[in-house]
Amino acid sequence: MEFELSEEQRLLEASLRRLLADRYGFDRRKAHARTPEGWSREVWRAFAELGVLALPFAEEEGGLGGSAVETMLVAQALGEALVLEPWLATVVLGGGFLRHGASAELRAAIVPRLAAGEVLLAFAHTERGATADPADVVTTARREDGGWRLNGRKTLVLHGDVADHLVVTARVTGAPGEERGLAAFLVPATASGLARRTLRTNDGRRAAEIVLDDVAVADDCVLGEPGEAFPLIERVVQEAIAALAAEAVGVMTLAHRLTIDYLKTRRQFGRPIGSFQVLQHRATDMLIAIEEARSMAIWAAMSLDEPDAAERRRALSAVKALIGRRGRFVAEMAVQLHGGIGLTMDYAVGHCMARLLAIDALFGNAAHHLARLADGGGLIRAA
Amino acid sequence: MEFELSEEQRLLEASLRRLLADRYGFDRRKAHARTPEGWSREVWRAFAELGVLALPFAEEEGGLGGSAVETMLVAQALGEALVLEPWLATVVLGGGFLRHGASAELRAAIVPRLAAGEVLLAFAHTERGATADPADVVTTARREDGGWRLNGRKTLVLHGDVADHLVVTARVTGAPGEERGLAAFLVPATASGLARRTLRTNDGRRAAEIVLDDVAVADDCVLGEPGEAFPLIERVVQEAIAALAAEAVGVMTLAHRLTIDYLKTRRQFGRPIGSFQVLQHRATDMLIAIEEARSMAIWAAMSLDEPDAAERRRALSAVKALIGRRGRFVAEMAVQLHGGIGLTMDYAVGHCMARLLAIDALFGNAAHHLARLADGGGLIRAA
Amino acid sequence: MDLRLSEEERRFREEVCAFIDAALDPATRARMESGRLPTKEQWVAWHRTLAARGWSVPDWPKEAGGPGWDPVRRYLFREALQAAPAPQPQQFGTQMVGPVLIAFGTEAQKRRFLPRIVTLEDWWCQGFSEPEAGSDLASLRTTARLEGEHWIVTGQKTWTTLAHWADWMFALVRTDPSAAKPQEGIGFLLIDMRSPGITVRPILTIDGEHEVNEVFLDEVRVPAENMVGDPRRGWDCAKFLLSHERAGQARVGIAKERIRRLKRIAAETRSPRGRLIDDPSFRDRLAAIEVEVKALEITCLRVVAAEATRAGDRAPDPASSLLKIRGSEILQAIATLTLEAAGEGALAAPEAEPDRPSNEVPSVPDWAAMSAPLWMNWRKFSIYGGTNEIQRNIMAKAFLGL
Amino acid sequence: MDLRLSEEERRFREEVCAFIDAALDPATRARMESGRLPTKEQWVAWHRTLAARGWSVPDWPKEAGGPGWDPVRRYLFREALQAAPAPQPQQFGTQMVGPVLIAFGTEAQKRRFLPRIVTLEDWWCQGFSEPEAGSDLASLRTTARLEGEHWIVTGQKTWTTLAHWADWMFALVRTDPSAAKPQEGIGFLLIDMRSPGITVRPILTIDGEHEVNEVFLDEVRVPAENMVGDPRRGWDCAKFLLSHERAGQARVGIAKERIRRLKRIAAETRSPRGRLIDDPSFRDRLAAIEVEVKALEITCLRVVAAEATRAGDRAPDPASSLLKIRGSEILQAIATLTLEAAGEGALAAPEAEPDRPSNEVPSVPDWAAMSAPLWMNWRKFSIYGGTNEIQRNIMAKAFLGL
Repeated sequence: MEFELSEEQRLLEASLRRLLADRYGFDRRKAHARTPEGWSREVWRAFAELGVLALPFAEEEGGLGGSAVETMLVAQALGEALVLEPWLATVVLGGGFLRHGASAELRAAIVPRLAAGEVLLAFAHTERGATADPADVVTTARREDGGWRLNGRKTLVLHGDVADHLVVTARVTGAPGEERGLAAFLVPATASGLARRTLRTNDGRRAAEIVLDDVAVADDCVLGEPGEAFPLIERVVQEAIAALAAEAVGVMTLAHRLTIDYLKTRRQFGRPIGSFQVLQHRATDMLIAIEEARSMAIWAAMSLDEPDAAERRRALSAVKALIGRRGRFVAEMAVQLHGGIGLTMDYAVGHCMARLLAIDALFGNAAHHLARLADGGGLIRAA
Repeated sequence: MEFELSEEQRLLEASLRRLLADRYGFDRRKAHARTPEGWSREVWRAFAELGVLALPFAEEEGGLGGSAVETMLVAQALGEALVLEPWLATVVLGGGFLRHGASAELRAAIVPRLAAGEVLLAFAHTERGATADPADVVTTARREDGGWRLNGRKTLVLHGDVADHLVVTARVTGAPGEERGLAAFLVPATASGLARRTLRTNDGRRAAEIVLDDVAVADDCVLGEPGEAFPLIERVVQEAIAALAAEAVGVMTLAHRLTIDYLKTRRQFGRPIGSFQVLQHRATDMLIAIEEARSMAIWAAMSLDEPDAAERRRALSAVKALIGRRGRFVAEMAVQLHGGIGLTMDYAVGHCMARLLAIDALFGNAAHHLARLADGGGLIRAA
Repeated sequence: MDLRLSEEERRFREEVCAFIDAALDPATRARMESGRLPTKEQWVAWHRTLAARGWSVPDWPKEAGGPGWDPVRRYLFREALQAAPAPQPQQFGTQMVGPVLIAFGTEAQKRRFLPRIVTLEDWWCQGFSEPEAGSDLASLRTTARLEGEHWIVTGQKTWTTLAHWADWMFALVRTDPSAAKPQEGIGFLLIDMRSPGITVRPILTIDGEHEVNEVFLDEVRVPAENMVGDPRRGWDCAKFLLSHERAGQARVGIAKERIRRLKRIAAETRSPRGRLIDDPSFRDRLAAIEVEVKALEITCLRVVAAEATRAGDRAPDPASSLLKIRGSEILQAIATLTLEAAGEGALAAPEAEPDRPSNEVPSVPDWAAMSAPLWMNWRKFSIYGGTNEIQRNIMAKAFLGL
Repeated sequence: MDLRLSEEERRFREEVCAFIDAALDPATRARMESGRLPTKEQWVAWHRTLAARGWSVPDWPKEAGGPGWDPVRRYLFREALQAAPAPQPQQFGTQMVGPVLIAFGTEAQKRRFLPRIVTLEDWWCQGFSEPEAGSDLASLRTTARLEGEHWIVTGQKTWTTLAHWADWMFALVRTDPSAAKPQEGIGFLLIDMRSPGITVRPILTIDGEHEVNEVFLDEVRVPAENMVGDPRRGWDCAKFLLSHERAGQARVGIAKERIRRLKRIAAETRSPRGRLIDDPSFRDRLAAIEVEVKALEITCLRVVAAEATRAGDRAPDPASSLLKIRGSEILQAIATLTLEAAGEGALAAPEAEPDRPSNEVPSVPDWAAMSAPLWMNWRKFSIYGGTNEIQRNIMAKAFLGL
């Protein structure tokens, strides 16, 4: 057992945090949020220059060979600055499919440009009325003329409004909910028959609804094995959950720091409100929640290497359940201790709350994962 | 809607409270608890003299014609003094079967002696491994020689060690869990074939395990309609739940009062611990819980008159669920605010905790009743 | 002692429900049901519908133009509106400044303002909170100095609900900065929102709504006749107002309406265990809240019945103090359960409004899209009007002597 | 950064588990599993079994007779005992007075006492708490005055765990009532429990157990050589002792063992929804606790790994402070779920003890009968060793600067 960060990991974290401190103050973030896309291309280029976008890819493909621990450090730093840029969609989700499911040719064509900040990806998976079960897919892929034809409708595609390529999941055979029969494709956003409509999300970001009307996809854009893509999809979703867990720790840390500052400066009844014991204990409970979340984010990163699929699934469900609940708790407390100001657009705490709710909602919320975990026997074996 | 107590009700409450204040201080109670039976015959006679035992019975039968509201007032006062005497077993449970299920002859034979404190009753219903569903009865009643033969084993019969007569439930037909097929009998404790063994309960009271080995019961000891006794059993259990709810309010009130006293007198770090805001809020949350419990105890008393059986069942389940949870909460807080002393035999708060756990356990705990309520559609209709 | 409604009370409730059912505009009802604030037009129209029936000022005595209802009827009326759901009569006039004027106002003030409250000719807003004085009103900074026949008011109010719709504001202003105690030397002043020197600046909340505002007052001239009562004893008016009608703070009717709605939603929502309503875990959590709502409702009825029997005696009662605390906690618990039911749908911002349809079919149902904004918005219930922490401080002092 | 156990660590754990499995008396295991304290005989026998294997003082360095394990191994060893479940090495000697003697004792004290701790020849108890000094040790009243070669000790200790089994007590005594600060002038004294003037009076707890005592000291003569360190700086010993080994306070192994047991119970218990283990509502609540146990376990491992890498640096870490708080809350939640599973069975007092069978078949299973006593007993986890409220005060000050 070993718990220290390496020198390289420390360096990466420090330089990213420096960049965000310089360029991502809350006022700048507000300006980014007001643009039509809701984020800044300039910041994105700065991420590219720092290597944040190349990080998880193999060195021989133009990446930096970072592990899940590096992704965790990045996600936490991005969370602590409430970063709006499409890192999760492009690097973790899109990049995850490239790393685990793309042919060498496809990777060679996309990864260097992604790392350079020139290509944006998005994960077109969720469908209207679907549960968070990753196999709950109705969209179809039909074999035709030596290629594939996609038909269906995807929604809540994070940053699907700007993505250059979409990872589209579809069903080759079987019924919705079945793990067998799924496939994934990398589809150019400009493909004929693909229409998109921008949606807004409750955390002030953008997503898209995508309609696929007999969209033709060539074989070289297939990700994984058609009909057998479920493990690929599940793995990428698990990596996203691990990243979200770390991001949540960052967001909670920001909410807590702002709260402590407020408790020390805001005065009521002639003294700083931080001198009231009840508020001190609430702030302590926030700290406890954050440390629990931090432990789970670390465990999530470690668990991605777990070879037993059922074990890994249970672990990530446990992580997501805890992160969702503790995130909500920290948001509640931060707002309660701030009073009205914590609920306003002009102050960061409310945005922490909105983001923590969004993180809970993504890829199955706490209730969903708790039920999955419970029905799967829990974490601790009876005998 | 009308919410005041009548003059008579106030008078009853005041005289019972005076009796308890005079005769039932915690040191006296300790002495009663140390006797083999675990309670005081002398106090019981005093209850009889005051009319507490006669209260719910009709005036023409030697009772005082009290309603559910009077029972509520008595139960609350008894709870607030942590009274050990077999009032619930004899007056509410046994008395309930007499009132709702006994023939006029049987009532005439028993009620006056019960009211005088000369006869003790007990409810022999629970069986080993049974759920809290009142129809979960295996014990059989077989028709034979113009009478009945009872066979089976009952446990946790409250004060069954001293009862003169036992109300025994048994099954004439059907399978355990079925509402049809149940019967109830008033059986003398001295009946041939009836054996009993004293048990202790976790709240320091006595109960018994009863073995019925072909016990003969005559027709004039039948309560209700053989085979159709479920509604009778359910009604008496509901009256017991209403009484327990009121008793719980009394116990919680005592725990809270002791806690407030302690907070005002115990000093730490140079000041009374009641000056710490966190402890003030805990004490306030206890008060809130008690007021909620009080409301539910009132609602329980009112709901006993509800003619719709399903509605009444839902109401009493809601009451028991809330009482169980709030009782536990108040116990936890009282002990936490007292520290170690709250966990000792020599101090009343621990006994409040033990009694509140027992009240939760009796006739279906909070989890049981919540599930029953939830599966029955809850309290609020969707449309 | 009888908690059940009398035959007359039951008939009264039926009459109210039937009226609401017949008179409420479906668009207004749909908007209320979605969890949104009604539009100003919807609110005014509904208020006037109630006024035409004689019901827009349910708490006022007959002499002042009210229906003269007892506390039980007032409670039933309010709950029926919540259950519909329909807007309440606009509260700043009917429940706040109106009763203050009835108790403390001059005859001229009553004649001038009360009738316009009844019909919502004037929309009122409340100018109490300031940036440095939320729960701690004693540190109020907005000043009013008398110059001839006018008070000259300068300062800043904040969290002013619907000030952008308001015609008038009732405000606390510091008239005597040299008063011995900080609560003394405060006046209760009526300010025309169209007066020069007033600037209303929206505060957008994180759910995207514009409900509250900052109001800046820069040398605003207010006729001296608009002072209510003694200019140094406005604190009495404020205390009177804040202690008014506690049972309404429990919001039992809203809780019940939300639960009914959530049950309908859960019957149509898929979960890992089939329909959400069939998941015993969800059912237990919902039932636990229903039980708490019932405890709150009975507590409300106790308070209301006590008010009815002891009209004069307003001794504080722990039961009435817990209504606001538990009411807010319960609504927040319902919001959490609804948020969880929405699943990933909670991510999507609402697209169309129920009474203003768009051409697109929204990507997620409106209730799901609204679940996160409402969850966030409802955090306010444990904050405004004195945070739940302050409520507990007050209870510990008043009832426990701690 | 790698949270997983190394191959060596895994082998170590297997070795420990195999030893426990082979060496633990089934009656002792059954008693531990029932939730009861082991008998003194069982505890001593097991402690000596561990001593024979060289494992009875896992935290001690090799020089002092310990195995010289790193923090990871110490953690794994403790968890393996909890999982069995087996008694820990008796903690008052091995984890409390032993480390203090190693750090502060004279050579003579070490030679005299340490070997007897290793083999549990001496049973120790802790004399810190007094009626007026619980969490607030500064108001300690027991006095010790030097008369020639003896300290004369008078006062009262309370909550003294297992004093009735103890041969020795390590006690805080006030040696200098005139010291400037209340923490000064306190000595750390070793007292033979057979000394004249000592009276041990049992405190029965509400679960019917006799675990704690009052200890009265009336002019008890204690040889001066039994003072540990400076007679005025015993506070340093106490602080050292209290900061020792935080990871153990989380009791993760106990939580896991209790959850395993509850799952086995739930598979055999009927509920309104079939077997209790099949009720999704129960399952969700249990799973939620399992998730919290996992978060606590990982936090423990973080603390242990940090101890391992930064042996010298003992800077306080929020992670280590939350272990006791969350550990107690989690065990209490498990106790509640077990209590609920017991249903009406929770009413019955336990009849027989698992290692002392009676002739009667008990009317309810022992686990159900024990559920209420254990629930009550486990309330102590959030009280002793500094209440959770005091833990939170400390955290707010140390980590938040509030």
